[in-house]
Amino acid sequence: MLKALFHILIFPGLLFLFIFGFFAEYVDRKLYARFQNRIGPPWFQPLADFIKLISKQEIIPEEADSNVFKLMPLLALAASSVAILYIPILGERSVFSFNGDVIVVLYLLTVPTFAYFLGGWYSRSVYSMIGAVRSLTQLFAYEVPLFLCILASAMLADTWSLSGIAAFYNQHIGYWFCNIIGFVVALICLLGKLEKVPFDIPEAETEIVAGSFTEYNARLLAFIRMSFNVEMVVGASLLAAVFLPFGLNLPPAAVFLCYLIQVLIIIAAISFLRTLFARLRLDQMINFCWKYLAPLAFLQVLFNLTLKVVLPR
Amino acid sequence: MSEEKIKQELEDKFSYLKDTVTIARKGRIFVQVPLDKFSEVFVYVVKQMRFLALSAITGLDRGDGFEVIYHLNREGRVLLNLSVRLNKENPEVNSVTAYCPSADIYERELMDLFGIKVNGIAPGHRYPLTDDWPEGEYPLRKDWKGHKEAQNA
Amino acid sequence: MSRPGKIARLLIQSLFKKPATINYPAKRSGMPEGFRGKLKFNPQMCIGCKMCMRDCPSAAIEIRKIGEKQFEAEVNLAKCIYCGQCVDSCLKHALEVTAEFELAKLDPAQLKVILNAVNKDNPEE
Amino acid sequence: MHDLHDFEDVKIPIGPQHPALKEPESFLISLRGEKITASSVRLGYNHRGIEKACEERTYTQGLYLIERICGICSHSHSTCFVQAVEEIAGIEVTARAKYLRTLIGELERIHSHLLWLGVAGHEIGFDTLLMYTWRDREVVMDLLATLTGNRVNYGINTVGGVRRDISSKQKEEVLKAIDILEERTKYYIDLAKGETTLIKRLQGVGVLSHEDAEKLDAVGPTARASGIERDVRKDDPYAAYGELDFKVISVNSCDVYGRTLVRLGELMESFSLVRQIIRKIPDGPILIKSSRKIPAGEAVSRYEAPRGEDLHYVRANGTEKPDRVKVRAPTLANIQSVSKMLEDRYLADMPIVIAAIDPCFSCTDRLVAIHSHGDIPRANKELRGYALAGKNTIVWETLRLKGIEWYKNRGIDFTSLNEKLTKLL
Repeated sequence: MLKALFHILIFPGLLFLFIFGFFAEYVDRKLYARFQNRIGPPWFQPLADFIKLISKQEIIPEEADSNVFKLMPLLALAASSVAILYIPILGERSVFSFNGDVIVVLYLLTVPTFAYFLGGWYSRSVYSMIGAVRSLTQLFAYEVPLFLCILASAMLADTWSLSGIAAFYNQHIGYWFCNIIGFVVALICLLGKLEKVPFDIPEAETEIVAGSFTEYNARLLAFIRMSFNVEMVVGASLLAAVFLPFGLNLPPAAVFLCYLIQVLIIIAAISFLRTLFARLRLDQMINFCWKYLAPLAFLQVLFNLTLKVVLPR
Repeated sequence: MSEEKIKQELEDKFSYLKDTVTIARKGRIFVQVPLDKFSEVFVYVVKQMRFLALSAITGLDRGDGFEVIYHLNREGRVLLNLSVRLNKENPEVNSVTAYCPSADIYERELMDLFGIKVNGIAPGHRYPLTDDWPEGEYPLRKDWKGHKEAQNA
Repeated sequence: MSRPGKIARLLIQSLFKKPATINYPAKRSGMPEGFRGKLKFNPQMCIGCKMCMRDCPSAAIEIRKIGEKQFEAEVNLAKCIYCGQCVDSCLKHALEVTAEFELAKLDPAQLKVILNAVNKDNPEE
Repeated sequence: MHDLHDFEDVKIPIGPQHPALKEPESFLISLRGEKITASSVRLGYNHRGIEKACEERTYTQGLYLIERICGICSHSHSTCFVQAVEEIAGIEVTARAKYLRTLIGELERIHSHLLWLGVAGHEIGFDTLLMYTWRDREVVMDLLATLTGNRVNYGINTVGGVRRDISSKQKEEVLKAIDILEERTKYYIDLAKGETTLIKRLQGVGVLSHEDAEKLDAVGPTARASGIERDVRKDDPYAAYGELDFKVISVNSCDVYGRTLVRLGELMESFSLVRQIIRKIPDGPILIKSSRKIPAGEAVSRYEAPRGEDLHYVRANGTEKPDRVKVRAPTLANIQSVSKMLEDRYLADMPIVIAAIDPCFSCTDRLVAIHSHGDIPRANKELRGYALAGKNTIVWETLRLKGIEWYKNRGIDFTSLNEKLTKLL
């Protein structure tokens, strides 16, 4: 029991996610600033923002349904932190793993988006309703390609458990290259899930104030920003586990270092893409996803299927 | 179409404008128009003489009455200023939004700041004063020195 | 032909270039020397004609007589718009403009500054 | 249960306080899904009574007030006003003063267009463009600070001429700065032509056809992007524009993308204009002494501000205070065409369409409740002014104390810190 508590609270659980989440946000904001030729925030900025938000006075909108309004940020934070337990961080074995935990992790990563939708819809302000509806429509655009890419590499590894996938790719390094399309498409879809610039339509600051988070403030806003950080860490480590399975059988310290490096590479890629593009309109984003990302994902699935038949076991 | 030709054409077309057309400098013509003949002159100037662009409408409080100046220009080169005098008691002028739709916001400004009644203007937000501005107070009139209650407060 | 991400090369370059911004309170870039900042007053030259008070657009300067041929200038830094009109209107060049622009104070009373730069080097306020 | 068909349009108030609009104006947008079905504009939030105030100030004081109508195009308003006053007084400004005014006018156009380019980038979510354009804008801002003594409100104009001269060292600085800016603007031009996401967000957005622009009297880049070749510098030359040669940039793509290209083209024109001015500036005095009283008369002066044609009407009555000052800022003329541009666009396009006319509402509105003089003790006039407005406005000090007290009954006591702070300062 104690070991499980340790896993949930300390190592791959909340404490690790909080610290790594803040660090990931710092790296993201610092790189974003350096790409724009600016100095960027000091290392403790995310922590300082969190503490400032926690100490602020909390205001709940009158017409908002206060229970739903208060519950949603916590639900989002809980869902995204639980997903880390199924992702292999130290070596090939994740904390809990069973055949099929890929689906669970992907499902847990979708729960926050629904939480933001409900939070936005129930805060009854015009801006947050529009923002909430937008985050749902955007969900349908990037969800399908993301699932297809991850399931494609699962199909090649012939197992539905993340640890199994990581182990398979660790033994057959050569197969890694055939998943390169899937990796790129999944990275772009992760941008959509984390609502980063080309797809940050729900939270479009210049159109609808702050989208579904317009009415959130103080503690609740702190939890929402924390759940975004955790989602970034979880999404990045999911992609790292599925698509970048290097050095899993080295001594534990080296493995953890490899994991950190992989996640930071993915976060650097995210912040580079975030600096690169202008925000797309919702209709442009949807037909971009269905015209380019979904076909590429299907191509990846077909490629993996043919590969599975051709290659010896 | 130089200023002299414009002046000549105006004076031929409207006899009562005989001595009121003055050319201040290159590209500036000032015309005094009697109130009752105003719409006739205005339509002629906009339609026939192609002064299509209405740059602005200026309101003036001359102490003994009001004056409204319509600044019209043609392809930006020559600026024709038609000015019309209104009496002090109930200053009234017809809206020109039928010929220049952009005049709408300038006329609202006349109504708010001078209290000049513009008949024929479409209903809409008032500009530039706030909705809770006390009735009957027109800031740009010479006799307006501040809010009534400020005086006796 | 247009392609997405055309700005990529510039981003990579600026990753290795020195950032264009500085940490302001720690490092200060200062203003060019012709900058119009806080006023400087030289009581010897002033003859108390109050031309500057008349021309000041925001009634920020006040000249007071404190003795025989002795005047002091009180400038309200909050009201002053740093346009330098008083410097031009002063016939005796008693007023000058310095480049000092960081004049914020917490207590508004301290914004009313009495300038009587008795001698050039230490204008005590 | 009413079916979806007659689902009444959602009405969204945008502004007067809204992150997209740096300025206070309010649009009421009615939406069906993502499509804008109707929009109406409400202005007047930032009206500061400059026209009435000018009537109570002398010409020299009024000049500094007129200059502060707008933070970005301050030189446009002050030059326009001064030219009208000089026309009434019959003062012929020296050639060197005219060239200096044109120089500062063009430098202001450069910094205003660069600023707009950054804001446009921000409105479509392309913050990188904002950061880079505003970094390059610092070059021209520092240049203006050295030439005129202030980054924004230059105060270079006065009735009868200009207050500061330009030294030869400063001329080199200007030429060096222009070379840097030209090279940066060339980069932005081929970026605007090449970056797909930028083009996708700007093309076909906020369409204003040639006839509509003509009918609604659009001015400046908004009109020139719809194919109307109208520029006050060419049609009704003032200051030194008569002796300088430059092209009027106009495109007939009638959309926000066209306005971007027009503004970028004008940037390039301004660089060549500044070089011509530095080359051809004659020597001679820069100021003519003129009496403080301006003879009776009236004049209308026009100026090509970065946003369009700016018109000032001044009437003098022989005293040293103007009898009437009328300012029609370019944005007031362009605002009529915004609701035309917004028709059946997406909500996402709304900020960039409004930003495309580069609205400067501090120019457009110029009146607010005026403190009346008379018996109110001069000392707390500001407080009286606020009380007049009828709203019980919180004074800054009470807000601070309220904050400290709020934290105190949550167990965090700042009072000792507060004493230390006030002692310190």
